[in-house]
Amino acid sequence: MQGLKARALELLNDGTVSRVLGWKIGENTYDPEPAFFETAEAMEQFVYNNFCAANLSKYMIEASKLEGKTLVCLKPCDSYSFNQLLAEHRIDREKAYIIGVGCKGKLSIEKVKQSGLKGILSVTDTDPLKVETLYGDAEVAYKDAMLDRCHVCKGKEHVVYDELYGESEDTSDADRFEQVRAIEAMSPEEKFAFFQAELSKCIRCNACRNVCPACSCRKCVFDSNKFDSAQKANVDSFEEKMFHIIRAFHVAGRCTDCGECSRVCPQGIPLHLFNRKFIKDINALYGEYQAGADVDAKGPLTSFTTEDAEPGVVSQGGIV
Amino acid sequence: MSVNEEFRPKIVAFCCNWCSYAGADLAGSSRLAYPADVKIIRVPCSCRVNPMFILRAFEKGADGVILCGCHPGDCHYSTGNYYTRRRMTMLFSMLDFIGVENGRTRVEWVSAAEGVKFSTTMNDFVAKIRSLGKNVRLGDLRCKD
Amino acid sequence: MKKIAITKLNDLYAAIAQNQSLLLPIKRAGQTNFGIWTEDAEVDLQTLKTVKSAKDAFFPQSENLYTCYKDGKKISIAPEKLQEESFVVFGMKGCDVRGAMVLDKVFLANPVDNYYAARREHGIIVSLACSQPEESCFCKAFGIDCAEPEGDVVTWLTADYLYWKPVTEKGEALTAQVADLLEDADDKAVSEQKAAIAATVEKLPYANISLEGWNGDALKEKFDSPLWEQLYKPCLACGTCTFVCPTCQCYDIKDYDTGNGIQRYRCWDSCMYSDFTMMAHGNNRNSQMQRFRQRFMHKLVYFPANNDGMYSCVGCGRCVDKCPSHLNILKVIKAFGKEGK
Amino acid sequence: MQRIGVFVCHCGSNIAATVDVKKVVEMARMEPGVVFADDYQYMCSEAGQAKIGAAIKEHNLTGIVVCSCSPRMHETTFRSCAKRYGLNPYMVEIANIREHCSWIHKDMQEATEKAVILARAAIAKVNLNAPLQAGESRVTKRALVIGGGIAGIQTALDIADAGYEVDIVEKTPSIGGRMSQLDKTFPTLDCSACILTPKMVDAAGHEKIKIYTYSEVEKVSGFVGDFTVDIRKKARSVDATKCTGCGVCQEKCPSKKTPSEFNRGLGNRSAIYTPFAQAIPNVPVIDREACIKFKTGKCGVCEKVCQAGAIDYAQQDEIITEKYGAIVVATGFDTIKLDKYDEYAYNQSKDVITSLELERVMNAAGPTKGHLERLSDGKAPKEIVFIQCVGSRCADARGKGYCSKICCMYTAKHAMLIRDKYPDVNVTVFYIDVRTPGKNFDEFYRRAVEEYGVNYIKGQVGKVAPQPDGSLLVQAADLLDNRQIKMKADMVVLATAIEPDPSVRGIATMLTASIDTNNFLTEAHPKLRPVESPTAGVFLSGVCQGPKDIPETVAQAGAAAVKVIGLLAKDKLTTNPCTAKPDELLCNGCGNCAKVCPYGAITYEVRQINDHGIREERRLATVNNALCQGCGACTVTCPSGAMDLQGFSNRQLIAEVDAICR
Repeated sequence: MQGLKARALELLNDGTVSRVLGWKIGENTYDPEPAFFETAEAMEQFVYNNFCAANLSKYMIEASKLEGKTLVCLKPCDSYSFNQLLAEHRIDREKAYIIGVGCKGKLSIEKVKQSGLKGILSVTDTDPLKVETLYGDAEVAYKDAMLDRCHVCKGKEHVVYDELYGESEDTSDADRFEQVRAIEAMSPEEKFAFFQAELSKCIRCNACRNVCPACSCRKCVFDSNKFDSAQKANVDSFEEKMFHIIRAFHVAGRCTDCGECSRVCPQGIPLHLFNRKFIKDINALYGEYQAGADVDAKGPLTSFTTEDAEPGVVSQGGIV
Repeated sequence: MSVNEEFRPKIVAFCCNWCSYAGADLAGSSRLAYPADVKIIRVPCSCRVNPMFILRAFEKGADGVILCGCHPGDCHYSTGNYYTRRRMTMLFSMLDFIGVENGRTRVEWVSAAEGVKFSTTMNDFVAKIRSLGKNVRLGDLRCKD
Repeated sequence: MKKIAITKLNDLYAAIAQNQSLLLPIKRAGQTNFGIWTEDAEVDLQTLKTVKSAKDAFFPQSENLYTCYKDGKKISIAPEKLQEESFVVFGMKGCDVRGAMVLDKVFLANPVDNYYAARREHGIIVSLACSQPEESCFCKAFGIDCAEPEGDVVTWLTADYLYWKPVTEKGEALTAQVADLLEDADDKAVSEQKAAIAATVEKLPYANISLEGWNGDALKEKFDSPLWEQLYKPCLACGTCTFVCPTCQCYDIKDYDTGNGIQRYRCWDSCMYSDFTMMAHGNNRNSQMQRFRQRFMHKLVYFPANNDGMYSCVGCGRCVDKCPSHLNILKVIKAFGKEGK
Repeated sequence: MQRIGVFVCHCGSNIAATVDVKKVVEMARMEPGVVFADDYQYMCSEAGQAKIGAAIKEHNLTGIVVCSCSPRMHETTFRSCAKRYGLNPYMVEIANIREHCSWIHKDMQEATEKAVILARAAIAKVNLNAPLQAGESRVTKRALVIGGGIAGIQTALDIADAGYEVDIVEKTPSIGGRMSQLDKTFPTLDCSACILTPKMVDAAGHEKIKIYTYSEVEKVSGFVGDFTVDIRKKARSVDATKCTGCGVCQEKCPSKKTPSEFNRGLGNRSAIYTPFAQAIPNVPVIDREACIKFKTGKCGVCEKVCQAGAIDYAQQDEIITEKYGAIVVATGFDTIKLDKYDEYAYNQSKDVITSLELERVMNAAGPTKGHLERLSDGKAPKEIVFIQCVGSRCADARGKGYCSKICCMYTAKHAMLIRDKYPDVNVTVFYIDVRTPGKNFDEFYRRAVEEYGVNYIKGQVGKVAPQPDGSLLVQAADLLDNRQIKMKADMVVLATAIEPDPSVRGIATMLTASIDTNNFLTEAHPKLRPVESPTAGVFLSGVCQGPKDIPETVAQAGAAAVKVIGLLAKDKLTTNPCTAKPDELLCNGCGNCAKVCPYGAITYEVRQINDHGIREERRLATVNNALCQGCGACTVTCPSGAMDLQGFSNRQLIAEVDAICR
């Protein structure tokens, strides 16, 4: 971390970049916040630890409007989001200086809490995590505290960067589509009950949307009057369904599966399932596709072949 | 609704202007009947149909939504229905994924010459929706009273 | 002081629910939120903080105000029925109960909000002491005693018993309804728990955070501080903090076309949203910095200015736990503290 | 708020017999925005339109809904009507209560309820309509005709005679098409070449006509009035400016084993060839697949014998880019493949031939020099069987559902000609029906039966079996006498179904012209606009639109020419105003809309904008209204809803959905 900080400072000081987009030390190890640093003094608060989970690529939309280059720290999976934003002209490559930072799987304080620990006073980002709580000390294995998305890691390679710093590790140890398959295997009634229970928790806080690098619309369709769809009321279960289906549809073929939506949901809704279902379908029907892997790739929903499957495939045994 | 009363579904059919709407016209001029439950909305091309329109129909009380366009390869705009095909496959798959009965939505390609197909398609679709019954999984309860 | 064995809690819920609806923390799909009790509900009193506060009980996330019906070209209006039956909110923590009092300042002041007032009138609060406060709790800073919360009935949960103490007339009446299930108890176990809680609270990292400088008179210096420009940056402009907050009370009024008429409803809104208070000319706060600043200025400056110094934060710490960017009111308070203002 | 008038048409009894029009009027009055509603016998009539006009004036209407027949029928009528009375034509919506309602429902209550809902949807839509202004685009005064058969030639001549430039693109080395392969024509029995050749010469000599033979349309962009077309002029390997057409090269060419396309493969041609003697241009091409020089590098005989020095082995394909105001498709037909008709033994016996092959056999310039003989052994046939409807009027997927229209007549012609020239030959025709509607057609057929003694049997042939003695055993059913027939024949002629030339699919795709399931190009209206494609600026001539004989083809060719002339006579065209329109405050500039636009109508530019006080430069989508055809593909790709389609806007369509689901 010190080396990364020093390098960033060097680039800031020699004028290569006008600011650094990274993480600022929080109240504790586990709550670093995304931050812009413009001075050496500010850089004192720069931190990069295993709790730095936030995908910073979306902040580059605003940073691209600023004078000078922004040094941005991207983890391997974040670099896919960056590329996708680049492909959609939402950010300016010339305005970014990318340090591809090493990632060995990111930790989540929620996961630590789910292990039953309460009143956490401090925690380390080591393996195992040493946790000090109001009600006693404990240890949690690194893998157990890792974000769900890191168990289906896209790999340790950055798809775009100017320079690399630190080692990465492919932390995948689970089948990316296992949950999707489990739901596909359910009866319609079970599926409906599952999603009804999950989506009824939704409070329409829009955290999933606002954190999503693919949801980069200046004005979301759910905030505009274009479709009479600007609803904030969760009076009826339909609204959540509409919101999440359309959101998933709008990012279909564009979602890099960065997992930020599920990470930030205050109600713990496994929102990535929607996106991953689309990814699985796209892979099955239109060929393997990873959004953000190639800036020049044609998106699966903005291209076609004359031999594509008919929509009826869904009712004829589903897409497998 | 009393049990004796026959279930009359609300069905929205989006038809592209060049093929399917004309196919529906041909069904009409050939006097090929299909249930009055089907109401047609004319769109220039099937690719004009936004998934939001389909969800909107369900929200407001539709029991089934069918989308008809030119046969792949015959699109008046040459490629519109190819996009439709991918989009709707994705949408239908998602509806299936969240537990909506998958017969409630359908895409059929009906040419201007296929009045018979239009009529049989609609008869078949209405029968399917009647067998599925009222849409309860994808509707806004506020619209149900 | 009464008590009931925790093995019999279901009987207690059933008895309460027999006479009125009962809201309490229920775990569904892995998360605990207030919900209406049913036989098969998974009641969860162990989770300290429900994701959403108990605010919905009195000020639902969305509620109908009235309905317009159309008959030909004639339009008739049917007002929404106000709450008429009593209901019980069980398991509210001290912070949430205080949250309701903050809302009272807004909705019960003239002009009185009838919808809210009816719910407050018919709602019976059975509060629950926080046996195990957590690190993000700082209710003490707002003078709240989580060991003995306010409410119509106050309860304490120990390993074996739920201790029950009616405080108000409403509380006494509810106690009478379930008297058969309750047995008399002494204060000993409760006193012990209270002492233990007090000791834990002292160890909480933010329990004694200083609010010095935050008051109704601080408008000018705080508003123009350059700190906001740094603080807001990571804000995603989502509404998580406002929607989990027990005191945020901003709402929007909208119309829903049911096909047979129009339902006019109100729903929570968030000052973090870009379309909040959007008007024809645009928005009076058109940058996220301004929106971000608004939320904290409102809680710590404008609200006390209008309500005899009462903050509209109760230190529940939900926003601290839930902010996707790890931003929160504590960081704001501390940032200004560092500046010595 | 709109002031809407609703006009419910009885359509005589077409609507009123099934729909309670008064009830529709009454219910329409209840709808928001409606200030006037009335019904009338025939809204499309002059009196009906006057009624609409009077209401527009009297009630200050801002929009109208006509509940009538399909908008495909009379939308234009009512839009013009509105315009005449001072209302923007795009403030008109049609509720289709005839084709979609009264004609398909029997129960009056049910049909009325549905008509009310359809009216409601149209009213909901028109409430959100906005006046649209058609733009203008220029007209290039030049036409392109794709296909150089009789249809294309006639269309080109008519256009050229009116004084407009016209180019013909023909994919084979000569113009002339199918008609040039025919021997005689019915019902007059005049020689096909005698009436076609002068037209070919006229076309070739016309100062306004340019002919590109051995050429294909490669790419089409643009739109009505302003098409840009790339024509690939395939390398002929012969310099047309030098060639004198002497024919020595063809005589001397050592490679003479290539089946002649012109003779339907019944004879051979040389590698350097003109398809037939009267070919225009009379300039040979080298078939590079067959040419020894091209295959082995050795030979070069043609180059040596050509005194004009016209042979050019190095010639390359050439791409010619030209602008046109109108395009006529005249791609004609071919006979279907008979692979799926094994029962007729077409692939097993040389003596089973198609009617088009018989034309070549009967023709003096054909493979048998006009002598009727069996192709297997050259013997004169004594017994000839004609089988009708081979692949036409076919119920299964092997053939075509339609009637090929020309077979009954050409079979009568063939039968008559054979009986006339070879009175000793027995001719039997197996038919399903004999269809002879046309001037002098039935008389012609009756002469074949009555004067020439052709034996017509109503019945389907089940099998043609080649026998060891070289004859063909024909098994058939006589449906009138209800008996099985087994007869020996020396030759069997199949009246093979015709289908659009396969090249039409690619051409239709390039032109974005719609095509039906049989690959016939779709007309804009089957009765009222039969020579126009629904794609503006594209016209149809000849069999590419549907089966037809020569006089019909020529008539349609003339009609298409008139339409083209009508278009080219204009200096400016008004464009469809129902185009995509981006909201600059919502546009992300992400580029996805352009990816799905089939017309390349969307581009991006960086513009300064003021978004509620926020001033910044943004990359924004821009739609070229002249290119946009209004499909709406972009609108769904746009996640923010910035891209909308005028006339079919998101809110309009949602309003229709809502009105229907209410």
